[in-house]
Amino acid sequence: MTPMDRRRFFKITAITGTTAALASCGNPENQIVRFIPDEELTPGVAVWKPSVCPLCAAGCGVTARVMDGDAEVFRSGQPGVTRMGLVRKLEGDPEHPLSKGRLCVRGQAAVQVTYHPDRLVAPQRRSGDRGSGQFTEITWDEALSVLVERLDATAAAPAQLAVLSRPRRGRRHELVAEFLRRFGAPAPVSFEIFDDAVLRRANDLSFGRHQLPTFDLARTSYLLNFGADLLGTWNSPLAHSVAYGAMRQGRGGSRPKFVQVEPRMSQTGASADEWLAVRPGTEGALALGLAHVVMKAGLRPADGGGRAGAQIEGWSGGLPAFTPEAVEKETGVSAERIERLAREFASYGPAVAVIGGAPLAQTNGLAQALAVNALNALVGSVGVEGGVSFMPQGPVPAAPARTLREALAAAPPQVLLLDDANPVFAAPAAWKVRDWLRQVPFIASFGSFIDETSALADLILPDHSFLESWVESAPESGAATAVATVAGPAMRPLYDTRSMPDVLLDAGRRLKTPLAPALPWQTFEEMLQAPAAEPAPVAAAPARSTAAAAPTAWRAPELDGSAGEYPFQFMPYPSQALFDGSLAHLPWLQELPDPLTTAMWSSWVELNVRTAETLGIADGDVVEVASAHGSLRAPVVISPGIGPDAAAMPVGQGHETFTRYASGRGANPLAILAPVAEPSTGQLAWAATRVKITRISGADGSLILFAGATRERPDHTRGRG
Amino acid sequence: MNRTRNNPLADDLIRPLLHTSVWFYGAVLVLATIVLCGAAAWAYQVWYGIGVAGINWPVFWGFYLTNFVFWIGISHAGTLISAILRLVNARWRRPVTRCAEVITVFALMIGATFPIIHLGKPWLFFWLAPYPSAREIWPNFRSPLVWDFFAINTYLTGSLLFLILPMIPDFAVIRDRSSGLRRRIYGTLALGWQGTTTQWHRLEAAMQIMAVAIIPVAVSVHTIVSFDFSMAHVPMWHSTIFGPYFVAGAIFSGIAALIIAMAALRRTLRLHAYLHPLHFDNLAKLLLLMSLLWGYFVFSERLTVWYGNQPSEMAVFWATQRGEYASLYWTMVFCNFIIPVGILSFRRLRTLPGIVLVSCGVLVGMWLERFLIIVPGLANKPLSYSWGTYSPQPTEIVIMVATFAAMALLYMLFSKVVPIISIWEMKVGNQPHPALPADEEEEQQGLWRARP
Amino acid sequence: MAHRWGMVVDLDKCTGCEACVTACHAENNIPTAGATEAGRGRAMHWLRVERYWEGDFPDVKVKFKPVMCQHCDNAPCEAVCPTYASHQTDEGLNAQVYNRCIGTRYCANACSYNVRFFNFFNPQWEKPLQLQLNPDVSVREVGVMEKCTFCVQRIKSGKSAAKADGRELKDGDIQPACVQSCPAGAIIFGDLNDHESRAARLTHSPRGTKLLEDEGTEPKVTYLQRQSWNEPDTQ
Amino acid sequence: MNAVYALYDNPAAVQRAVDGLRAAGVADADIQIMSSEPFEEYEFGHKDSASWIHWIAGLGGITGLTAAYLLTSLTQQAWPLRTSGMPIVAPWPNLIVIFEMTMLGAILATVLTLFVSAKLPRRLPPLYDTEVSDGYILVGVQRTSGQPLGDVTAALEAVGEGRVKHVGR
Repeated sequence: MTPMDRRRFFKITAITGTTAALASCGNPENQIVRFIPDEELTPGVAVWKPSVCPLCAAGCGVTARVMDGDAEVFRSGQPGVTRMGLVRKLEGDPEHPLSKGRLCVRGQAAVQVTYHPDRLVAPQRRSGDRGSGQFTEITWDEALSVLVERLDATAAAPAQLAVLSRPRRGRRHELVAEFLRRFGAPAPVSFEIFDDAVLRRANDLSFGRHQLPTFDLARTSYLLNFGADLLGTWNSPLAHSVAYGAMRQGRGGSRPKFVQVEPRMSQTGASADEWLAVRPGTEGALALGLAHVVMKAGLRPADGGGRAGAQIEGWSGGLPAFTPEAVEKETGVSAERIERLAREFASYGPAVAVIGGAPLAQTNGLAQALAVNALNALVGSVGVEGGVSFMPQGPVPAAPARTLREALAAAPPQVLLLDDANPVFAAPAAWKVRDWLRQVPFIASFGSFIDETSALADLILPDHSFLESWVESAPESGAATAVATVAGPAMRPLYDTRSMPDVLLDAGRRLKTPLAPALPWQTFEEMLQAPAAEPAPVAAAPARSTAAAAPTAWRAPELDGSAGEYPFQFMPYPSQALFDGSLAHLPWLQELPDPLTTAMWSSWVELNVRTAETLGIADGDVVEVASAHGSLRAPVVISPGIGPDAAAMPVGQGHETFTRYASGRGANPLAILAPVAEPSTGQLAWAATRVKITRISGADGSLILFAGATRERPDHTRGRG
Repeated sequence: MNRTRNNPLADDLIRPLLHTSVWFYGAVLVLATIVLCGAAAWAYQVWYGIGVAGINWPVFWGFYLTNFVFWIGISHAGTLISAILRLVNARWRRPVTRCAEVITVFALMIGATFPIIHLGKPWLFFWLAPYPSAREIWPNFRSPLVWDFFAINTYLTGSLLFLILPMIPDFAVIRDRSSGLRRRIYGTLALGWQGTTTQWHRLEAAMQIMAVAIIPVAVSVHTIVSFDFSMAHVPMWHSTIFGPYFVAGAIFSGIAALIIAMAALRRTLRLHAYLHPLHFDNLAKLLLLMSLLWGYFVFSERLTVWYGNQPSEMAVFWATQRGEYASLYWTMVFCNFIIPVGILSFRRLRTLPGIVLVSCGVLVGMWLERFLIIVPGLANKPLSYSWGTYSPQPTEIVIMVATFAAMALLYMLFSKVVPIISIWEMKVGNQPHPALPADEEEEQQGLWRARP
Repeated sequence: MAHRWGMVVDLDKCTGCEACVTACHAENNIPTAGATEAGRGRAMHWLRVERYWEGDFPDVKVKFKPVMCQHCDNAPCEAVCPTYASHQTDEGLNAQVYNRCIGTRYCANACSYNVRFFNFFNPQWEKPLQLQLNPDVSVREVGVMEKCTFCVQRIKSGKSAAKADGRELKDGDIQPACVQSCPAGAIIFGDLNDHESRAARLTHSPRGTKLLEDEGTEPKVTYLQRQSWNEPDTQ
Repeated sequence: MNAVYALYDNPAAVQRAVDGLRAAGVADADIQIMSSEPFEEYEFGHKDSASWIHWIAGLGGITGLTAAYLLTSLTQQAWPLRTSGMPIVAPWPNLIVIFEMTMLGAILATVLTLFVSAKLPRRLPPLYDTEVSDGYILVGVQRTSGQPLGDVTAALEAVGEGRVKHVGR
């Protein structure tokens, strides 16, 4: 190749106007390709562009601070450098009804998704054995032709095409569902370990709304929370936290009370005025016990429970089985305390009860949720200021027809498209997702990273990062008004990636037998700009239908494993930083000290102080945690915030393959869970496994704590020493 | 009384300069290798960053500062003791002064390198010096580190002069007794010294003034080193006792170092005729006194903290007394108090091997004392969330070992170029009374007994 | 009158979520230490949320306390610095001048709050993570001490924006990254010399305390203590 | 230049030689005595003693003190940076620097005085004998060329011991 001189360079630039190559100073091995920028930015001046945080289902609006800079990019199969607008920081969008200018810890770190060093820069085709993680870079033309070829081959048996994604709402998912429908394939399979299907089902039964609730924390006077990590990871944590700030200070009158009921102190529980340790899975019994006292004391009549009350067996009779004494036996909460809490809850309204997370991940999850719903209804907190309500919505997208469990029970499809789901990591090993996937002849992933599931793919068609593409969210809760957010790309793509909806649309056009009827949009952007269906006018207060359903009885949870052999109830919980493990690749979040243990870059098992003493375990010692379905090893954090017969462990670490920051780090508690389901929804009861714990060795240094001491005034005074 | 050529004194003392054994070269080689390893370790640290050391958040000072204080402490053996003995005109000082003063100079030089080694950006160490370094800003005279610069600078200058001035007449002796290149070198070093009465008088007067001046400087140096700690609000650092406590500790460790150096010289250079049991016995008594003083300071410090019962201080107190650092703490008490008092209090046990053994223990104990002052306090500051711990890394250990080797190496090389015992001062000492003939008798017989 | 920047942390609102911690990392180009170095005590968090347990199971409580540089009036870190790298600015900020720092680490020892962090190595961002760096904030090299600056770059740009618009700086114009991100609005920043500012008013709240008040450091961060629930008078 | 000297091996003889030279009318300032050690017990050892050297040391100390005071206070005022709420010119810490520089001034002045008044460094003058280093004590008188030294030689020989030597001539 002849070195390009300056004049010729300008000529090419003038002619093509788009891209050109410039040989670096006489060093042919070391060429720097400089792409011509095509956007105007003033150096050093920041521009703010809206976007939507994609990291959890909450769908908070963010603004991205864009400034120009030199980026090493990969475009049209060629690496190079260009000066372009780069997102430097994310902030909450002040105009957004959920985020109100604030942003949570995970949202702050979302920018690292775009700049992750292990992000895929171009389509990949598997070159090694399945699961070996060996891929070769290919062009989009090749990649698309492989995909289309496979889709064409399946056209004869369209039911053999499946899409596996997360249960998120929005137009992207509509598009996928539309594509499948027109292709003739069944509805997408969706999977999320911490999905709230049980609560939606309960709300449907209690209030006729198959939706997550919204809590008016800012105006409530009494918050009674059963196990939901509502300030950390559950539902719409950012919106909850914004409202929580207003609830605590910043309004006149008396300060509201916040009571948290849970077996292991969560970050949310840490902020409570009163913290009640309760036996795991008995939260519903406590709720019913409170309702019993309220009704018995005549503070509220039983029919206040309305439809929600009618869902509970024995409600109209005042729940005779749930006397404080009986509930004390069940839950471990003293009868006097139950009496007191019940009176407080009924007297200092508006009061709101919340349930979410682990209490619902039990075999009795539905009954637990119904109990709390009925309690809310009893004190008249539904649809009122300071109570619980439902966000008005457009027609709620049809619930995915299939859960992953259902799909796993059926024969594997011929072609599987993976979108943002990693069940190999996040589903219990007992589900044998990996074996199932290995039987699928062709898997294509749209992921930006090679994780445990996409490592099994034959083709990877990397999506843009959310900052590089059109994004939208249609949250189901978190604000009193309907919220739908759409934003354009905040920056140009760094690499040869393509927006997943566009790839689907493109593939649809290329099919031998076109989709019928064809999808009406050329691009996802077009779809987003097309007028969306008008939201159906829904009253803020839910309609109370009298549709009768068989009342549900609260029963003690069934746990997997005998109490004799497996003495500890195992409580995995979403990690504040890494959530369900899908964020374990972000270094900022890995190095974030956990709010309660201050651990970074680690896995750990939380054990009660006395339990650890009995087992002869010191902080940092490595133990084996074994269920009937598997075992793992992790260091121990001794905690005063957990009961003596429980063991808690954060989800998030234990990735085999998930970028340099997460691979081979810690242990995955989900892997050893029993495949126990909540019967009404089929949702995994991830808090229903029993384990045994054996000390393996002393500290091996794998537990990295930021804090040096756990108490503010350790006993170091003269008298004690 | 024959004072001239037949007197073996000058011959004995110059002999080491003229004859060198294979052992010497071997030892130099070994020590130089260790020193080079230390230099390489430092280069490695400069290249990769100070993070190769074990310091961390919140223990930002570790081995390097421990060694800094330790070596500055050792430096108190020489000039200070020599100056005091000179002022009180203790006759037995004469063979001791120079070998003591050399320790001061080298220990100070080694000690002063540690604040540079420990810097995050050691290539900018000269910003500590009083000149308008960056943007016309002079150093901050409120910083104890700048006080350190001034104190060490004054003490090093003073000690160096205090050492070198009395060497001039000895250089003249070597000049007159040698030929060729050596004569020219020592001729230059002798600065044209003739030994006129004026010169002798000026020298004696200067030494007298210097002795007076250097004593407060020496006291101030270790006081200021202690200020590095006591000026900061770190639990068990912020204490008014630190000045005298550090000075006493410095003299304590300094005497121990001097005893070890003298014992080594006596053996390797066969100076039995000059370094008498009396010298060791006197120094041992001084060591015992300092051990008792040290014990008194430690007790006062511990008692006030315990009685005061402030939580953050008590955290450090218990960490050292019975926690993480207890084994080091009790080793320190054993080495610095129990052994010295137990052995040196009894005349029968105060033998040369006994004294040397005690001195070695004191060095270990005093090193630990500095470590135990620096690290547990930083590791247990008031906000217990930020408590931490410290473990030294190989780089720090290699550099530390290298400085001990450097001390030995410098000392050996020095004893090869300068008479380690001042010839003229010995002669003066011999003037009125013949020195302790009984001693020499004993020496000849190779016996060592405590003197009555 | 000159500004005097100060901060108020309402512990009653703080949920310990640590949004402020990541926001601080993103805004101030704080290096990520990595697992090995974090395990050796080299993790850097200019702002940390301290957590303390109180009591024992089941009557256990947790206290969260976000701790950042307290920008003390009588900052113990300043005088001990031999090169004036640490000093008090005219606006009451405890400034750390990276170019003048030679890494004695004395300031970090003198600091009662342990809020100073040291660059043990040259910071590294694995490509292309360097693209996330904030161009308004310099990246610190090996051997340099660093700490919370109250987002001095935001103070500067806030002042110049007000000047460009020809208006007075209003309370709330300037928000450090932690203040801006805090979901519960627990952190308030403002000019303590402006008696109308929220920060100035809250500084005098009866709930206000200073961290390690008896050290005499005169911090410019005020902590509003958590309140407890009192049973309301039921008619 | 020419000179004559004698080497004695004991200080008593030296004292006699010095007395003899004085008796012969040689000025004290012209009598040079060189030895490898000071002889404070003899009268000749006290020749040329002076106490003004202490005053010079004190002067040096005052110089150091003034310099330190100016250094600290002027530099602190030149760029008034506030630290730890201390006054810009902070007296207590400055005292430490002032003390150290005072002592340094005194020490340097002392050494300087030594070198100047003892005429060091210098080339070794002709009137010297290496036997001084062997313990002999040299007593000599030096005169400009041509001046006779017979009286001196006689006085030195009158002591009865020692060896008389001539330089120059």
